[in-house]
Amino acid sequence: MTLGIVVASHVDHIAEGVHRLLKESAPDVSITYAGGTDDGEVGSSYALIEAAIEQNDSDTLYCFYDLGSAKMTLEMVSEMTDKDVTIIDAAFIEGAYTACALIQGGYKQAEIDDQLEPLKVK
Amino acid sequence: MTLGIVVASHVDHIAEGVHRLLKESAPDVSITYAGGTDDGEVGSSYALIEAAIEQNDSDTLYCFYDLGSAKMTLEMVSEMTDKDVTIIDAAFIEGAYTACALIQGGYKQAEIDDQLEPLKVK
Amino acid sequence: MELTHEQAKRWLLNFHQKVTDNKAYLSELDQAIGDGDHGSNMARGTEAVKDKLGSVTEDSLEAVLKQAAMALISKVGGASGPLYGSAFMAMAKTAKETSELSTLIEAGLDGIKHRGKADVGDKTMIDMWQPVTSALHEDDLTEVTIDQALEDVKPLKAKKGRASYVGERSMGALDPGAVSSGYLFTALIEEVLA
Amino acid sequence: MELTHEQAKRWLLNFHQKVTDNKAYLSELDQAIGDGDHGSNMARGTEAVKDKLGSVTEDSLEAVLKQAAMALISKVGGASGPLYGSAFMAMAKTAKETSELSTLIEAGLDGIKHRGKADVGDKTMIDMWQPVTSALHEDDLTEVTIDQALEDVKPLKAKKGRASYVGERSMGALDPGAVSSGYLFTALIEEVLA
Ligand SMILES: Nc1ncnc2c1ncn2[C@@H]1O[C@H](COP(=O)(O)OP(=O)(O)O)[C@@H](O)[C@H]1O
Ligand SMILES: Nc1ncnc2c1ncn2[C@@H]1O[C@H](COP(=O)(O)OP(=O)(O)O)[C@@H](O)[C@H]1O
Ligand SMILES: [Mg+2]
Ligand SMILES: [Mg+2]
Ligand SMILES: [Mg+2]
Ligand SMILES: [Mg+2]
Repeated sequence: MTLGIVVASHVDHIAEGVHRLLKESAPDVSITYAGGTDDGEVGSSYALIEAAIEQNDSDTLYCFYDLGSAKMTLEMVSEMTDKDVTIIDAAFIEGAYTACALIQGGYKQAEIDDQLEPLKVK
Repeated sequence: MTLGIVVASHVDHIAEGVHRLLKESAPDVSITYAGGTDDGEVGSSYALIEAAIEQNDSDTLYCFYDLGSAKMTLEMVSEMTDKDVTIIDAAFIEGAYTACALIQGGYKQAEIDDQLEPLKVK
Repeated sequence: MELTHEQAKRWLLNFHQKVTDNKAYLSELDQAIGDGDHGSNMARGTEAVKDKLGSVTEDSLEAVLKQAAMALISKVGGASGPLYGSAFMAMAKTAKETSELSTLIEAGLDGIKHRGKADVGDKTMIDMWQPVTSALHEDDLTEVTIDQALEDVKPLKAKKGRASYVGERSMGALDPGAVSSGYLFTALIEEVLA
Repeated sequence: MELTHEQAKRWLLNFHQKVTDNKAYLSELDQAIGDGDHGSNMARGTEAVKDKLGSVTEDSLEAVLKQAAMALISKVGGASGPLYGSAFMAMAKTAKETSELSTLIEAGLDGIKHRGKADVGDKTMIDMWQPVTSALHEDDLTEVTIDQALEDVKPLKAKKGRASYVGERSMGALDPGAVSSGYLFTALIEEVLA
């Protein structure tokens, strides 16, 4: 099955805006997102990240996050879900954009991994 | 004079959300932002980026961008303005967050440059 | 010593009270080296713990700890959410086997380390949990342990979480998560050990 | 051959017309290897050029080219905005010294290279501007030059801009910026060289 992308940010508008940016270059990729806390504050929400993971059309997911604490929440959800979740420690927007463009272009997972490697900054 | 930060994104909501994220850790840093085109489409706007640069309280600016074409617009504006503008080729959100936290913490420009170095991905 | 489910409830309610009373102070500490939300994060989280405890009808330590974990994971919103949440989740799992207090707290500490990949000396809540765990193993947890841990955390340089961005500038400051964890253990002393 | 300010105006209006007529096609080309907006970007940009030209009252080639540059820089919104904008800005500057057509277009090409740090063979609009510049230097710009450039751009692998993300998958596709630049030079042939 082709890869899906999950975007997890500390801010609702960032997550939503990144989704908008990615969709332009990757209209056929399943991209779901979670941003901020349940109340729209800056932070991360287990429930919203869980929903982004479950609602993605794909069962194999690459997840991108902005700051470390969103990563911890992603990890908690990934330990609970049945989906195959990989958290990518790449530059958030640049990494997600690269992955989406490559998935849209029909590249295989190994090739995508190679392209993401130089973007790892955390 | 202390450094100011300019955030230039292809999407209005990303720019605004990044500003919100940065301000939490750097309330005393002058952070201005520009996102999207004049009509709120995905893209970059000379006028909005120019305004973000001119309206920043600081005359020495570090500018962060998400994708390459925002960089080109930043460059055009930087060739026209009297301010001392440096465009940073670092991971967008991670780099801007690092710079803001360090400016808020009172670090000097050379120390900030050192911290940004490993975040350069473009 | 054994922890009962009633004690655990009183402990958590007392923790909620302390966090709520010191909400502004915790956020102030976080403003200095982080993003200024640790007080509101923990107040929101422990408020949710309090709500959840009302609905625990089973007489079970595991259930109490698990509900607390779920509330913290769901509602804190900051890094401290998955961290405290993982601590209480690990304690809940351990409570299936034993209710021995020092064993439970040690499980919590391990949960935090697993989640955050930090260790002693990184200037995080671990620098409170670790000395408290040691003291419990020696049956010697008092306010002195907590005060000493806070003294010891101050000079450290932050290596994890948001405070790590300012590195050296964090030296001399208290770590907000260590302080809120101090409240957790003061509450433990008051409700369980006193 | 010399470019007059009236010719330049007609050239730009013709370019606007061609871009507008082919808006959907340009965006479709961009969808395949980019983000699908090159048609709407260029239509918006050349529409603004048309508006600006109405307000150029001076009989000056420099003024016409500069207004076009400003309009493109302000309104395109995509990478092609600063790129076409830099081309026309460079042409406007050169027009202070000379109105010789091949010199002007070469200045435009240099403006694009300076702005985008790309070169021949990177599968960008440069792969249209470069052969056109060469042909103009030999007084031999025709539709054949443009058709050949489009043939030549197809097999290239994109190394700059959004299409560079899909690298090899861009091979075989037309570059949208090369196509829109082709319209620019067909318009030049029709209005100036014919
Ligand atoms: N990786 C980590 N391991 C252990 N504790 C951590 C880690 N990262 C952060 N912390 C703790 O979390 C506290 C900050 O929590 P909080 O302010 O609620 O979250 P955030 O930093 O996301 O705003 C810190 O003071 C520190 O004690
Ligand atoms: N660095 C560059 N140098 C020259 N031309 C470029 C460069 N980057 C992109 N282009 C041109 O711009 C075109 C894309 O323009 P457009 O779709 O309007 O912008 P965007 O890619 O920002 O959406 C490409 O087809 C290519 O010809
Ligand atoms: Mg905080
Ligand atoms: Mg926070
Ligand atoms: Mg485009
Ligand atoms: Mg675009």
